[in-house]
Amino acid sequence: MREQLRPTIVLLLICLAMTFCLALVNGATVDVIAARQAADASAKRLEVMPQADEFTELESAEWQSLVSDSPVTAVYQAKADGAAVGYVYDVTVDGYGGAVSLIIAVQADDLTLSGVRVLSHQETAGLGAKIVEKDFLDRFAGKGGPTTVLNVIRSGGAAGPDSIEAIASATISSRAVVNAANAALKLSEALVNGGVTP
Amino acid sequence: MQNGVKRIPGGVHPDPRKRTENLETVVMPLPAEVVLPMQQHIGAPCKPTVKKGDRVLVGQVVGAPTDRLAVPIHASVSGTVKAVGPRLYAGGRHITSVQIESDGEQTPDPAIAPITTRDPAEMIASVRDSGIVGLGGAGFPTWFKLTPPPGNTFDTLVVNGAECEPYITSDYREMVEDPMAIIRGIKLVQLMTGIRRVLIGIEDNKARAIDRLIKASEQDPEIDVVTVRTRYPQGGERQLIYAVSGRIVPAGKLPSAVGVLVLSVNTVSSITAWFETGMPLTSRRITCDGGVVAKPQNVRVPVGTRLGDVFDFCGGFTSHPAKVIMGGPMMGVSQFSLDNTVLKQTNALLALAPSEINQEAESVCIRCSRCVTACPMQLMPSTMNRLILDGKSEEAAAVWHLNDCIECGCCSYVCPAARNLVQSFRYGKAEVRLAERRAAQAAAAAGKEK
Amino acid sequence: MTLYRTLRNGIIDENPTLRLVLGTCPTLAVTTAAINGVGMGLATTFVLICSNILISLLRRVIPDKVRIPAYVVIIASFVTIVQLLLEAYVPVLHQSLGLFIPLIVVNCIILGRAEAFASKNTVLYSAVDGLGMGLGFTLALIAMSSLREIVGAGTIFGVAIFGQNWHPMLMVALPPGGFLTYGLLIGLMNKLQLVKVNLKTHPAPALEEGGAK
Amino acid sequence: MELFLTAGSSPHIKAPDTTQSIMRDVLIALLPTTVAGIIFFGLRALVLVLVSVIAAVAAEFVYTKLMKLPMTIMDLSAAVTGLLLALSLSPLVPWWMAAIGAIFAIIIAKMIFGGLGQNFVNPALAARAMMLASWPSQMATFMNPWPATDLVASATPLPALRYGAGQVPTLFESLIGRSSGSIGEVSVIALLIGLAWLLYRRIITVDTPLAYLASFAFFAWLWGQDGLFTGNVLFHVLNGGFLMAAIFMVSDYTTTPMTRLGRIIFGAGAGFLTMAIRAVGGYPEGVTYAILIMNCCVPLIDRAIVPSAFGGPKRQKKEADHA
Repeated sequence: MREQLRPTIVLLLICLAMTFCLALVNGATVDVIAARQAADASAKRLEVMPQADEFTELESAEWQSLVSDSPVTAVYQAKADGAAVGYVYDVTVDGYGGAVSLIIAVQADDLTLSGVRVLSHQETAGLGAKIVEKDFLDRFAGKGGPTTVLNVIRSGGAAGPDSIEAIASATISSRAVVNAANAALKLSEALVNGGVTP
Repeated sequence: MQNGVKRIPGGVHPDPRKRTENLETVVMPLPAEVVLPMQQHIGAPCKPTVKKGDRVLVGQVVGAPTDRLAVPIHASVSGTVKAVGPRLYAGGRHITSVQIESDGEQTPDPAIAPITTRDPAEMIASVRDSGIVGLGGAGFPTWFKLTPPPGNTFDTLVVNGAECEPYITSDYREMVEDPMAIIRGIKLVQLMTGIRRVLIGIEDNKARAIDRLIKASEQDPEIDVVTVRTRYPQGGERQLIYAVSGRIVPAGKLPSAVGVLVLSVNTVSSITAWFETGMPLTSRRITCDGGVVAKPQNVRVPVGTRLGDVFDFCGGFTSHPAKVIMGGPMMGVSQFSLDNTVLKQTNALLALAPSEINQEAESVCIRCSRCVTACPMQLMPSTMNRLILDGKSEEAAAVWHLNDCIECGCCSYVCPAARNLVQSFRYGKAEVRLAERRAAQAAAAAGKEK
Repeated sequence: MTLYRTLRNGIIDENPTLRLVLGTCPTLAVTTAAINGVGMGLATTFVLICSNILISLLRRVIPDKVRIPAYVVIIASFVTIVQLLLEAYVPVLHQSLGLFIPLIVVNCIILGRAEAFASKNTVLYSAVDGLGMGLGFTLALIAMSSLREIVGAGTIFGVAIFGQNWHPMLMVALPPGGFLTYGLLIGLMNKLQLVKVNLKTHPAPALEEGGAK
Repeated sequence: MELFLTAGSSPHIKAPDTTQSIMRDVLIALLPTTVAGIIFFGLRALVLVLVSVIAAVAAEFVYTKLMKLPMTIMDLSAAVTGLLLALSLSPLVPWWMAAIGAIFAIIIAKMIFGGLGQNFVNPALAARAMMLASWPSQMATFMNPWPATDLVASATPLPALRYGAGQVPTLFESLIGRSSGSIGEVSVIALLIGLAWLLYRRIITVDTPLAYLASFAFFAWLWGQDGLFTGNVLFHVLNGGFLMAAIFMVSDYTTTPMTRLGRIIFGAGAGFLTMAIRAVGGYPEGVTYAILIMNCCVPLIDRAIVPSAFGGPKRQKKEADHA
């Protein structure tokens, strides 16, 4: 009996001691982490919509009925000095190597794209991974407008007003970003028309 | 005449270089002395029956067989025994030899008389006394071959006239010069063994020999001349049997397993000579050729003649030979000294120029698989070579059939990397034999302990 | 064994990555950029030292029967601590190492050293062993990740070092390149070690009696 | 007594072919294709060929010197690897990429495994795969052959067929080499001249290429653009790297099985994989990966197939069935 008991008790004590240590560390870091995460998120939203100073998240019930099958996962209203200036969306689409998460901002007045940022992706290094580069993302700024659907053209192809030139040899990854932008544009139009005034 | 029924697998086609094929056989003048090693056959060595100073006559027995298989050795010249003692031969073995100084008379043994018996058993026994062995190469005693092993019967005699090795034409000259002797010999063999059907296999590049033998066998419906493709090793027993009859000798078995007896043309005509004259095998035809031989030709020489004497008779060397070979260039044994002597089974003596022999250094295997294609036994030479060099000879034998290798040399011949393939197989086989012997000894020892 | 030998053992002679071929999963996965190599290496070193010390301290207390669960609990706790600290104070590294930090728990180097060394040696030696093994791991990761970053991305610690006309060999940054680089490094290490062994343990053989000269 | 101490084990003679002469014949067989490539793509093709061959030979030279191994560059196998690599590249690939590729082929794919005869994958194809993974856009940009006016081609025939972008060449254009592609794969006629030379000189046997062709043609027909059994077999055979691979890659000695049956299995497998990648894989061209995958299977194939000796048990049974 004692032979069974001793190992059990020792293991239990070790577990308790380690749990106590973990609780201490967690207590010391939990606020820091939360604050940092919040700051990170708003910093990213600020990046795509620099003129805003306040972001409020919309209840999902407010927008989910407007569009079906949207890759949008969250919608934020952007305000500057209390006046609404646009929407910022969290979007997740399928890329070449898996899910691509983006933040996309749309201006409320003319429904054009204000900015696109990639949060996370698993695209091929050196090819699809180039979707995070400024050079590519800057191609989206100012595009869009009511009822516009952006299309993808091959690298080096002739560009129209509503077309985004793909990254060389990474058409699928490029198309993923464009799909995300189109989803954001479509939802913005629905939000404006649906009376959810920014 | 008919064409061969099957194409043998594998094989190679070396340059035939048969420069002596149209030259009449020349009888060489008597050498001053001959040396007769007591082992010129498969089986135990003979025991000398003469001592120094004895006078011997042509055809007299000088070596008596000591086991069931062996055949006697006869004096090939008349004269005086100069010495009896061990001599070093190619292969590194010392063999007791009888050295006879010729008196130039060539007096035959008075006991010699034609063999008159026609009783099969007595005939076969007399073939043993003739000292005849397979004259193609290995020297298997002929009388032993004539009796099928228990459980087997012969139904076909295959006469081997393929002679597929380069240079050699001694069988060819036999067929061209005295085809009737071969036919008469075949009939003697038929008498001894009761075989009816006879197939004479000849390669298709020997048109004259084919022609002569067809004419000679016109009266005998049981004898067929079969033309086979010119390809080395067409003259190998298994290969020839397959080519002329379509029968496959099972791996590890003798031709008798499929009812076939194989004799070379020279062996058959020696049987004729024995029965018609009673003179044992004391001389034979050999092809003396090679790039540095001044006068290549076929010569009839007494068994036991020094190699140097044969070469001298053929005009000597025009330059230093790179290799002296007894037998053909594919399977012959290279000789270290011209003092070695012509044996019963010697069919050729070659003195080759450097340009004629392989002098390339071994390089790495490039897995071209030419050896696999060339192997007439359908083995995997490169795989076995790798295993043997890795010390895994037993795996090579157990999985890759190393022991079925007939050592024809086709793999080494075609290898672009000049790898010593067949050479390694000889080594590997020896290793396997050694391992088996050790295992048997260990088993025996273990048995004793119990 | 001196303290110096213990330290050197981890870094060179029994380098966990290049000689013992342990911890290959993080080695292959995180070495796409030099900074990841440094981060992963140091995080592992921290866990290794802490767990070695604690296990060495408790080596007479922990019963043999439950030693593996006890080690795992200790290691897992330290890993979680590292993860929380990184997330709070070095979020950049936390993001890039992300998934691989929890995997330190099952990194066989740590459990291996706990079992093979810390459970049998004093606290000081265990700490030094942890430091040596950790540094060995870190150095190997730095070597490999620098190589892969320079060749595969044309940068080192994110700084471009080649001109505009250079197109880096992407493959080296991709998984197959990871295996290839790892193999080459192990091969190189073996080659160097082999030379050393030959000189040290096999001096010119003395001639046996009657041997040919 | 005069002694001949160069005595040795039989056989004493050897066929004239050597490793070097075989490699020389392969180089000769590649000559028409190389010349055609240089005519169609001009000086840049010549530069790539020279750089690749020189880099391959130099890499082997330096490696053997450094590792103190016997010098092997004279067996010409490094030159063959360098040339094969150059011929499998787009003429627009920068010269230094070809050089790195050739060095990779020799050092990583060949010498590290022990050199000629020991490498388990085809060095030229391994290098090509490495380059495809490293520089995908450069490796996938092709040019139109002389005398076309626009230099950079929009697409090679295979993507043209698969994605419907660009011009699909006519059969005649494929035959003489008027479509875009790698230096060595555009002229079918030049490749066939090379094949004829290899067969005439008995450097290769026809079994592997035929097995590859048969299996590839079947699956090309099976996996058609418009459903099963609608494929354009001739188009798939004549375009892309198939023919070059069928002649020069699947017949590579070192990386293909030793037995005829093994080689047929190898060819059939490679044919299936090539078409599988072309039809449903991530790339328009499947030759490189298909052959590399089959290369890896060669040790297994060679181990699995133990031919029965002449007169061995299996063989006897077979003959009995015939009779």
